[in-house]
Amino acid sequence: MNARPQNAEAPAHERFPLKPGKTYGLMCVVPTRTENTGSAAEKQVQSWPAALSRELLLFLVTVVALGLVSYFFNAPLEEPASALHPPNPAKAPWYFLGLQEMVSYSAFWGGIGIPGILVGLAMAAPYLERKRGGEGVWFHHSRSGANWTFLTLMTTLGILTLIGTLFRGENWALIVPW
Amino acid sequence: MSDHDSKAAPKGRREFLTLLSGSALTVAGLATAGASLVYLRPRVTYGPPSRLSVGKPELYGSGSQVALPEAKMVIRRQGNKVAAISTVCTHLGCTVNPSETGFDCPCHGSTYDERGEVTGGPAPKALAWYRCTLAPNGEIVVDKHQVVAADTFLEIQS
Amino acid sequence: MKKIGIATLVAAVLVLGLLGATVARSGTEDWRGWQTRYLEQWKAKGGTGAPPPVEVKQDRLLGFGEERIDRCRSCHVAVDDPLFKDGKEPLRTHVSIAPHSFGEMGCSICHEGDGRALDADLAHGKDHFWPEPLLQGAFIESACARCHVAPYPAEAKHLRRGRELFEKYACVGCHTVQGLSRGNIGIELTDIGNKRKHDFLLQKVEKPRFNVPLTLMPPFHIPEADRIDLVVFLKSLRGPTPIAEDPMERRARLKRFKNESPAEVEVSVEAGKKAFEARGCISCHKLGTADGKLAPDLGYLGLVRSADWVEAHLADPRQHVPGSSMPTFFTSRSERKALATYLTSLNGLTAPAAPAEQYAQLCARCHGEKGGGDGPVAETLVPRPRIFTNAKFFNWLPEERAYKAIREGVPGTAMPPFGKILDEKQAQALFGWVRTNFLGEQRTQPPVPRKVPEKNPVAYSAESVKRGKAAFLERCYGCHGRIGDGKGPNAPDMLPRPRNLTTKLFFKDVPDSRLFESITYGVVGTGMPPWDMLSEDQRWDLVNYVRFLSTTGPAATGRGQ
Amino acid sequence: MSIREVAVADEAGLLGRIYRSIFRVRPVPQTELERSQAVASNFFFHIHSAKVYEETLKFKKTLGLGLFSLFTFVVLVITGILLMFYYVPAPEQAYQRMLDLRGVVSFGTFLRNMHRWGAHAMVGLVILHMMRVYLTGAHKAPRELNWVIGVVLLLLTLFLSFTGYLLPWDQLAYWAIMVGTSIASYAPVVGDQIRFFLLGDDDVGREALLRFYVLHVVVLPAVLSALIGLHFWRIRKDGGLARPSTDE
Repeated sequence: MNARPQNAEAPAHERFPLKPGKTYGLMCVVPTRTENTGSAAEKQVQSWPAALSRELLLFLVTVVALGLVSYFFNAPLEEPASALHPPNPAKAPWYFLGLQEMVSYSAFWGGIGIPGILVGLAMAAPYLERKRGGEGVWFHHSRSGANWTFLTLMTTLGILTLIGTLFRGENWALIVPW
Repeated sequence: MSDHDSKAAPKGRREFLTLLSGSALTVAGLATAGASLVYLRPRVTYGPPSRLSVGKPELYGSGSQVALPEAKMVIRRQGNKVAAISTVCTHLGCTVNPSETGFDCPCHGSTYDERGEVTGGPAPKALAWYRCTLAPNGEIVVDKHQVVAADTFLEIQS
Repeated sequence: MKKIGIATLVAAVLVLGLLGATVARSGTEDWRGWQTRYLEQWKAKGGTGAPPPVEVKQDRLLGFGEERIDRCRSCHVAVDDPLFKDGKEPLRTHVSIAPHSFGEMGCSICHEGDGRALDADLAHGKDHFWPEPLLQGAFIESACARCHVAPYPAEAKHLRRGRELFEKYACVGCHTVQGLSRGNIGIELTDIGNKRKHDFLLQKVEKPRFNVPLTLMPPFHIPEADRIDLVVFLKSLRGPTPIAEDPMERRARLKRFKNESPAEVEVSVEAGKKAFEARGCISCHKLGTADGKLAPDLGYLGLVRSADWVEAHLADPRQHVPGSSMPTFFTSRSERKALATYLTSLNGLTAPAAPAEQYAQLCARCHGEKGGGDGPVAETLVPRPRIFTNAKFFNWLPEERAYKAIREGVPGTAMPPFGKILDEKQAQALFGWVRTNFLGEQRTQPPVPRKVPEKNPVAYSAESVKRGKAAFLERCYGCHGRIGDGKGPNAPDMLPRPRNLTTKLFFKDVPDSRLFESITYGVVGTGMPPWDMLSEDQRWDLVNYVRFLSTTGPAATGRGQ
Repeated sequence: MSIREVAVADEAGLLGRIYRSIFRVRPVPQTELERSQAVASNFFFHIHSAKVYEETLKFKKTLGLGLFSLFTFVVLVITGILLMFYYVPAPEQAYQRMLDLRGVVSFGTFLRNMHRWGAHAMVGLVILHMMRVYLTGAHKAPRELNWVIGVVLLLLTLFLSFTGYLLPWDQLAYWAIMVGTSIASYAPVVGDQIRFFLLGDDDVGREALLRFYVLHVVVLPAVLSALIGLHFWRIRKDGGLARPSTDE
């Protein structure tokens, strides 16, 4: 590029004269501040290192936590599978015990009906809740109705799972585990 | 991630911290890789063992040569001496057959004499002789990991 | 940023520490220690030759059925090293087991446990979940039968004796073991050794009801040494042996059983006596001084039962008493006749004069010395004997029914007719004695007059039975059981036990009016409550349903006391 | 490549040039430009935008649950691949392989523990993550699709954990799958067909083990990984993590 005195008043095409017969593209990142438009300024930071260092930390925490649990507690291994000796009670994995608990009341509704409705509701949730506002804020006051409905459903499922896991003994009878 | 370069001299506390974490993570990564390799190396195998007992010497009559096809070896007894000779062709690993003159390989026509020395064909070296020892219970133990010179016999008292 | 940096450093150090701890732990396994110790002692004891390397020592065994992997010798390194005769476990020479060899047989085929495990507790099957805990002492012999079929080797003394005891205690009467017996009252035991651990079997043989309160199996009073031998034999029953055998031969061998075609014998008292001894009747019954303490005294059978009755009873005890625990032995008709002849020849009893002695001789065995319904054989009897201390019941029971029961017996139960031993007066005196001695009070009030129709106004029909069944399943099954056999979920807690409603012999003599009465007013002194909240028709439907259950149909209608 | 990079590359020797051909920037980026490039030119970091809103970095905003789920999944993939080296999906062998892992394989117990507890943890973390998203209103427009993908990811996680549950072939596994698949058979009309399809037989057995194994190690992880990629890409396209609108 030829260095020559720049005239600040000159039009853009004269400050950066184009050579005829050559194609130009905008191909490099210029180190400068970017400005947000259309909304008030928000502080942005470089992903590296701000976000990535946090992510690395979370990864290490995950590994350490899983490692510690694995170091001190052994995974269960029961007797070899036998189709002839069902354990009493035979239980599904814990995350299905809420279902199993509901199935013990009504086979169809507990196992298929209610879970299906819940999944359907979950998928439809963002489309049903059309009013804007409250994004990114815990328990935003404008969404307390939705939040309470959601929490109630999750707590119910949690309690059912807890009952199925801890409070069901032989023949699926209610027991006290301690 | 926080990969460090030895050329970047640690300046100030932050760099030192980064360097320290980086080294710890590098060591941890290497140790994990090493441990994975240890994990992947089996401590027991389910094939025929390389160190195996072939029974008491009385099983083998003097002057006899008994083939043990599964163990891929022959046990040869001469008087009070016992030896184990491999029947794996040194060319490409086929199993050789004992013959009148020694051993013949069915795959590419290598031939060996009675001592296992190559007499013809593409085989590059002689058949291996394995170390035989007498276990405390009186059985002969052959260790396939220990190859000994030809004509190395185990003396047995009988 | 600084906080995150420090946290990252801490986490990284923790990861390193965790890795270090894991690696360190994997290097401290038991077997390494034992092998190191072995090598030290081996040198001290003057071992010659090349020392064995420190490694997992695995025996891969293909010769006996499925492939087995045993790593026991990783710790028990010295099993075949004669230098360690006085060593301590696990570094100890195994006693001679020639012609077996460790390399060929492995360890777990005899000792069980988990051959694959390298941790002592897991390897010895101490893990609650492991189905084959280590066999020790006499129990090791049960493994001989994995390969050796009966008759077992002479060295396996406990096993051989266990098999004899299996016949001596008449286990063969109830249980099927392919090739040995064909009883069908108890569960099949052909492969019980694969299903149950030996400590469970030991407990079951000692107290059969420890896990199932209503099982028919009575508690045999077997001395401990016999129990152990018996369990050695039971544990040895693992179905077909793993050794290859001609499939057709095996099938033939397993289908055959010891007394497939029972021998015909001469019908005589002598032959009957011989059969009586051979069949192990004394394991349960009493005769003279021999007493199995589980079943009635046969010393005066000729006075209470006919030869035909005895023969029929031997052919199928449950036609007289449903649910009886008396096994059906596979005998020939002539052997049954001989037994009946012998047993009915036992009639040399003359009734003692005093009621107290009569009671001691005739009643105490079932009803108990103190009338508590807990005589030595009471547990085995179905239904259980009456409890004489139950004042409420006996103050309500009409005296005539008691006298009748003594003289004529109670059909469908173990109560025999004592009519040939006690005359009417003696029976009355006996019951009077029972009343004064056990009830502790005289009959205070006469039975309250009750309004009970003579005839069932609801005709016995499919619809009525169906309605009765619906009411039954709603109200009665908790005690009487879903099929009316008296084994409902509440039954184990009740004394007297709920009535078995399927007993034809008992119910054919019970009139509808008595059934109706029991339903309406309950039975005092028992768990049966009054069901007067049911409509009268519903009660009659229930009566009809009981008729249906006991297969007595409408036949007994109208026949009264 | 910026001018400075070219200059650095030219200065370096052959090794330096090989290094520069792989890593475009200096090990520890010094300027904002280099930081942007560190993210934009790295294959693994490319999922990020070069800059993020500082507000969304706060731990209490997200509790890190999405990332915890992801990292647990990463741990599960790694331990799972290692475990595959010793596993045989056949009824006669599966359980014995478990015994071998416990007994004779170096670190076998530890890896199996990690995989097992990791699987439980992931189910829990994904559920918690979902709760976090809902309770902070992060599922609302324009992030509706990403929420739906998230629900699918939750179902996949459950199914992935469920298929893995059978593989040890012990009593716990066998009967849990028996019960779990029986729940599926309550679906009207097609219920029994679904169960038959899933188990490859009328009951849990050899075929079920093989099917669950293939689902567990190939099909489901592949689908899950693809959807995780989509999930992350959508985060960026939907304008980063949810934060209070500055228009208000």
